[in-house]
Amino acid sequence: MIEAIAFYCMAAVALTGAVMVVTLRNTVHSALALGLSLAGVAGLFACLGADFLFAGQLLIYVGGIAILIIFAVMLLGRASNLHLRQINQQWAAALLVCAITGAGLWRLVGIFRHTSSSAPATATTRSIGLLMLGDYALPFELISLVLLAALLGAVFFSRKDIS
Amino acid sequence: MRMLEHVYLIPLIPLVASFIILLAAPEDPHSPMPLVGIAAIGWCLIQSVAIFYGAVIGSIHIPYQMDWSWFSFGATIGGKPFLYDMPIGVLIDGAAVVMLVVVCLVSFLVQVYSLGYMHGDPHFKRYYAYLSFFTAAMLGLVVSSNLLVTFCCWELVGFSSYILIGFWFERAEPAYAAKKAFITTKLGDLGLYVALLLIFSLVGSFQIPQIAQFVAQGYMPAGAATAIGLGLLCGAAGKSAQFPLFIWLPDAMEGPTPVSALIHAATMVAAGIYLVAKCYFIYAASPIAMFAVAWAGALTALLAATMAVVCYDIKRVLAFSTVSQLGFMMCALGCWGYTAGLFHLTTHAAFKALLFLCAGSVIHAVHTNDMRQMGNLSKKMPFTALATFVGTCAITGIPFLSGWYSKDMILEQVYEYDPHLFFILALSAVLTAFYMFRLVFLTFTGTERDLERYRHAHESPWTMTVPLGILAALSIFSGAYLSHNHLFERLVHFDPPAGLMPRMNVAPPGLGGIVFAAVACAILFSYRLYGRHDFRLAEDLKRRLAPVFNLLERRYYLDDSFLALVDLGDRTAKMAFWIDSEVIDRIFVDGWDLLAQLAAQLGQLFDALFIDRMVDETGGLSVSVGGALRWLIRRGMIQEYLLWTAAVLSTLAFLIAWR
Amino acid sequence: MNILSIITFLPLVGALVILALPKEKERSVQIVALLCSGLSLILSGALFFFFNRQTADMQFVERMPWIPSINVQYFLGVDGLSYPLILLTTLMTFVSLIASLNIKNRIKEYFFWFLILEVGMLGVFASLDLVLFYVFWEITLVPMYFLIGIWGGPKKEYAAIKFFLYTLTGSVFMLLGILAVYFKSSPHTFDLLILLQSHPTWERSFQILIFLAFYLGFAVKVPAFPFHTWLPLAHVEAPTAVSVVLAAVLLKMGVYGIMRVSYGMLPLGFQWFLPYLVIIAVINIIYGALCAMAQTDMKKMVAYSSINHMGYCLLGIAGLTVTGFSGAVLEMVNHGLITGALFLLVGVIYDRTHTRDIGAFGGLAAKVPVYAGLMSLACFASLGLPGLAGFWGELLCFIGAFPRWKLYTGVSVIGLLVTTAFFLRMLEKVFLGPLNEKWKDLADVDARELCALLPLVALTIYLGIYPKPALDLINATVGHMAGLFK
Amino acid sequence: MNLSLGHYLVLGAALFLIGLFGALTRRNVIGILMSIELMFNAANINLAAFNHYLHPGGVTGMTAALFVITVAAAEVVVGLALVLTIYRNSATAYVEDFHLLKG
Repeated sequence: MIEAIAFYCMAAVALTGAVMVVTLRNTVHSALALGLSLAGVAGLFACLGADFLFAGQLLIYVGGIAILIIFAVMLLGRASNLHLRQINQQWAAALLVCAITGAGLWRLVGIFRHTSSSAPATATTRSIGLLMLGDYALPFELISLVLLAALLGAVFFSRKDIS
Repeated sequence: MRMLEHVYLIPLIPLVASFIILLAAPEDPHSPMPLVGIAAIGWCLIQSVAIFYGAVIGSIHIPYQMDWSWFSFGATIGGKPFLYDMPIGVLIDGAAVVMLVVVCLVSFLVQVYSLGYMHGDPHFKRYYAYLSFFTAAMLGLVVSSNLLVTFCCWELVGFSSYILIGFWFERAEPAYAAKKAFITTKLGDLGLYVALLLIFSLVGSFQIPQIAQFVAQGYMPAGAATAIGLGLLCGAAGKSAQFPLFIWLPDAMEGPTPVSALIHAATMVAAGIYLVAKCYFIYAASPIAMFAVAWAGALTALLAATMAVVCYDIKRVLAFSTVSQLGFMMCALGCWGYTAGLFHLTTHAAFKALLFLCAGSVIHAVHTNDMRQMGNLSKKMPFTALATFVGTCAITGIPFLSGWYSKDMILEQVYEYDPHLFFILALSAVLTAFYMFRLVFLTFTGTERDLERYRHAHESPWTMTVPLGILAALSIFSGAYLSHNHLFERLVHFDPPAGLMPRMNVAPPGLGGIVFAAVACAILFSYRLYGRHDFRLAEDLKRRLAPVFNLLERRYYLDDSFLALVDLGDRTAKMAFWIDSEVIDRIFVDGWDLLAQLAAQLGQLFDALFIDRMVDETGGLSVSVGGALRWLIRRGMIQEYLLWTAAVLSTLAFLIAWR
Repeated sequence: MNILSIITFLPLVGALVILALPKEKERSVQIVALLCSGLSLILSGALFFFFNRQTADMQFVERMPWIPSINVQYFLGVDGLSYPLILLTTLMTFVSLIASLNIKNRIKEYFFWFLILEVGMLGVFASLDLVLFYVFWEITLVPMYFLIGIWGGPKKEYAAIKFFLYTLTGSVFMLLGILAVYFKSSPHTFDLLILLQSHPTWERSFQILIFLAFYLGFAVKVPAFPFHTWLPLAHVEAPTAVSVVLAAVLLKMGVYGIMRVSYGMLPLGFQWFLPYLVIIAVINIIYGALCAMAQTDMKKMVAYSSINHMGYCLLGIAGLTVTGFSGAVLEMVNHGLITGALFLLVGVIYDRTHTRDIGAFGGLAAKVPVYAGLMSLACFASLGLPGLAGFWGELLCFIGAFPRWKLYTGVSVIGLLVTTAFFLRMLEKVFLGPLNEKWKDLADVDARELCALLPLVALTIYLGIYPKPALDLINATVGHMAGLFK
Repeated sequence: MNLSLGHYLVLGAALFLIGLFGALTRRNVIGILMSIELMFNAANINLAAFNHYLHPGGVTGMTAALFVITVAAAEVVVGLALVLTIYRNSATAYVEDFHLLKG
């Protein structure tokens, strides 16, 4: 029972945040709402018993990415002018596309409607660590390379003297 | 008999000579190469005369046939497939024997004559190559036993005619005339082509004896025989310049005059007559085709004769006269006068070649074709004048000259078959006398009308006058020789199948006398109009009959009709191309565009309806529609691409999920 | 390694060698290209002496599994239908390569693509497995696209993309057809020889449907009305040698496909389509000739005359007789030679004057007699003068079509007249009449051009006088093909 | 009331759709980036949920989610750097004003 309440709360947080992200005019508010939504997702991870993921989500997403975005928005300054429309003119078509996708997904989700689990949640950190340094060692190394490349790229792009 | 075993060499040797002349030596106005051509045709002439002589004395048995395998292709006749072995071979019958002599003789004389006439022409050598090539093709046409090979040679003589008419291609008129001649004859050849297809689809062979046998055994349906006969007539009308396809022949006079003598008077234009004669068994099986031949010939004879009356160009008068005489021959063939037609062909070859070569001699002397600038030339060139006079008498039918024998034969035959045709031909004969003597009077008698030209006029060199002399002798004596003891008739005759003889009237005695009297009147009338120094009467007559003269000078508007036809063809072509580039191409190229636009319109409509439901107060329909329009036509927008991608993917996902 | 494989893939070897050569060694590139295609020509010519003329079976067969899981084979072989075309392909490619020696820019790529194109064309004619056939068919597309798109005239991009889209659209339908017959046959197979035997079990409606799919693919290539509008543009924009190959070989792929695949594999569908095919043929003949008559651009005129000549082929096929089939094959070969020569000749004058406008010339015969002679010969051959090759193909097509389609054949004979008219008009305007002073320094054909032209001209004359060598190759096969409807 | 896998999946789908809508409609580039982050998160929820329900005791799905988070971080870093650069050059952050892809 308590799990259900937690789930619904977290879900509400995540969805509300998400809706705010795409609808709010002010980009700063949007970015803040993103942080909220990401935190909600983190809560959902916790509900699923993914402790390491929960921590990672909070640290990287809420603590890192969301903040980074807020910084960026503030750096842009004037770009977030509020008098402009923030939604473009193809919203109707986009809505249609979303509806179609939703219909498709609905059907797929229906397959798992009654799949439930009775297994208790266990600590996962150790297993993840073993996996990453064991079977997934190569992807692990590669993703670190990707991160390095992204870092270098970001530094390169944001240099002042680039024209 | 041995002679005939190598008769296939007769067309081949001039062919080889032609290529030797063309390729073996550089272009040179004084090249000795023409002698090769003359030697080749001389050899052919000796052979042909020997064959003719052998056939006359009976030491050579005709018809003689010899075939070689050429190539084979699969064919199906009446549902039965077989491998048709196309033969190439020779078939020497009486007509072919005579034609061989005619072609070789005229060709030989013309080549000798050209030594003088074309002397110093920059393309002297090439001229001889072309002449030899023409002779080869023409001889091939004569001796071939295979109708398809005949057709091939038929086209090749047309091709030689094209290159020879256009020999002086630096001027625009010969180039145009060459093209016109080829296309007009090609128009007739279409009929011939279809006739050949029809023959093969029925008989399964192109061999003339086999086709004849097929007809003789009565397998040939009457309708098919008529169709084939008419098709052949089309081809013959093109080549032999019959109504209404004779328009090319007067223009063909742009070529060198010896060429006109050889190709457009004596030999090639007779090919049509020869073809009809060669396929006479088909006409024998179809009265309708026969009737068409007769009337085409008669009409041509009359129309051409009337046009010659008003013409002042010496070569064109002769051209019209040729057309008219060919009409005589055609008409004779159409009246069961097989022998008469070919007899006239033979005699005509001699005197018409003579007349053309005389005209060439005159043109060589005064450098103009216009008879109004000549006059009194008999003083300057007596030999030419005499030869012309002989030729004129022959063509007019003065008794005991060659033309008299053949023309008399035709008129009698035609009267027996159909008196209406006889009157038309008789009228043409009278007109012939009139315009031929008009030519003689205008050119050689009266006063010199262009002193400058008159002063420069001179008699031609011996290379030109000797052929004239030989031809003049032939024009005088050949008729008598050939009709002596029915020599020609024994050699060249057609035996109609039993029970197919047509109705016959009996020609009244003295028919020839009446015609001759009329001819004599015409000559006197011609003398009255043109024989003396003043032409006031002629001018007066011309003024009174202005509309008629106009009609004749415009050649019955047939040339204009031809031009209109060409114009029509051009317009059709332009229209076809317009359709091609503006309609068909558009349908396929712009079709996709159109489809895309249509889809866009539909999408817009859908959007309008969709948005109509969904739009909030502030948005407003117009803004949304405008927006929809804008996103339909904008380009380069990332989100638009994204949207399309998403749309496709989501649709796919939807389809997969709900399958 | 079978002889056919060697012939087909020799140019590929050449292409790879060229790829390995450095860009600057232009002379070596040209030599390698000529060597490989020349060798291919010699080998295919040598087959002429080993070719069995008595049998309709496939000869020089090579067969091995390629993708066994779906029963695709590497299966090559020739008979009297494909062998003349292979010979034509190797000859025309070699001639075109000689004619391309004056290409100045991006030589390495040019010859590379040209050799790849030859591989594709040879493969189409030699392959007896539908997948292999399709692969080679598509292979020809890419080099052609680049050859037109890079070395072409002012509107080359448009022409190239149009060519590409048209043929691609057509071949997509063909692919559908191939898949359909694969799944229809049991056991599933792409083997053309087996498929040719299995049609009696297929119902008529299926055959009609599949016939249409194949026909779309082939008709674009032929090109049959109304899918022909890519052709004039592609020809006008393509460089000379590419035009030569395009007209001489690529168009033949369409007719070959119709004869080999559509007719042999789907006789009921073919029979159903026959009345339409003959109408299309007549339209091709007359309409193509009329469009050619309206042209002022020499190359475009020749291009439209190709449409006209392909109409004769279609007419011959529609006659459904052995004569018509012989005529169609013979016409393909002859048209290849003659139109190849015509395009080369147009290229010669374009190289010198940079114009192809018929009205821009006049009286050239006095200035360039050899060129004028060759051009006249090619034109007269094309308009069907007896004694030159073009006549026999046309005649056999007409003879073959006449028993079944008397009226249509009679009407299409008009095409001969129109063809005569426009060729003679072109000759008159370009070569006859007074010399246009602008071209008084025009040079006659040089040695390279003569080298390219002489084989074609010689063959045109030889086959015109003596068509037996060509017909002997064809007879047995077409006799067998025509027996299908007995 | 027991929670089933379906609940999580519906949530993930909803989050994904919201993100998709945003990515298609936001005019601001940063808005688009944020929407994409939302979609990543939706995917992560799914991964974690599948792992929990279909493979209890295992951690493969979570590991995958971790990788996704890392990639997302990298993406957002590079994306923001690009936005800043473009903004410095053209003083706009609106997608319509980016015509670099226009032919």
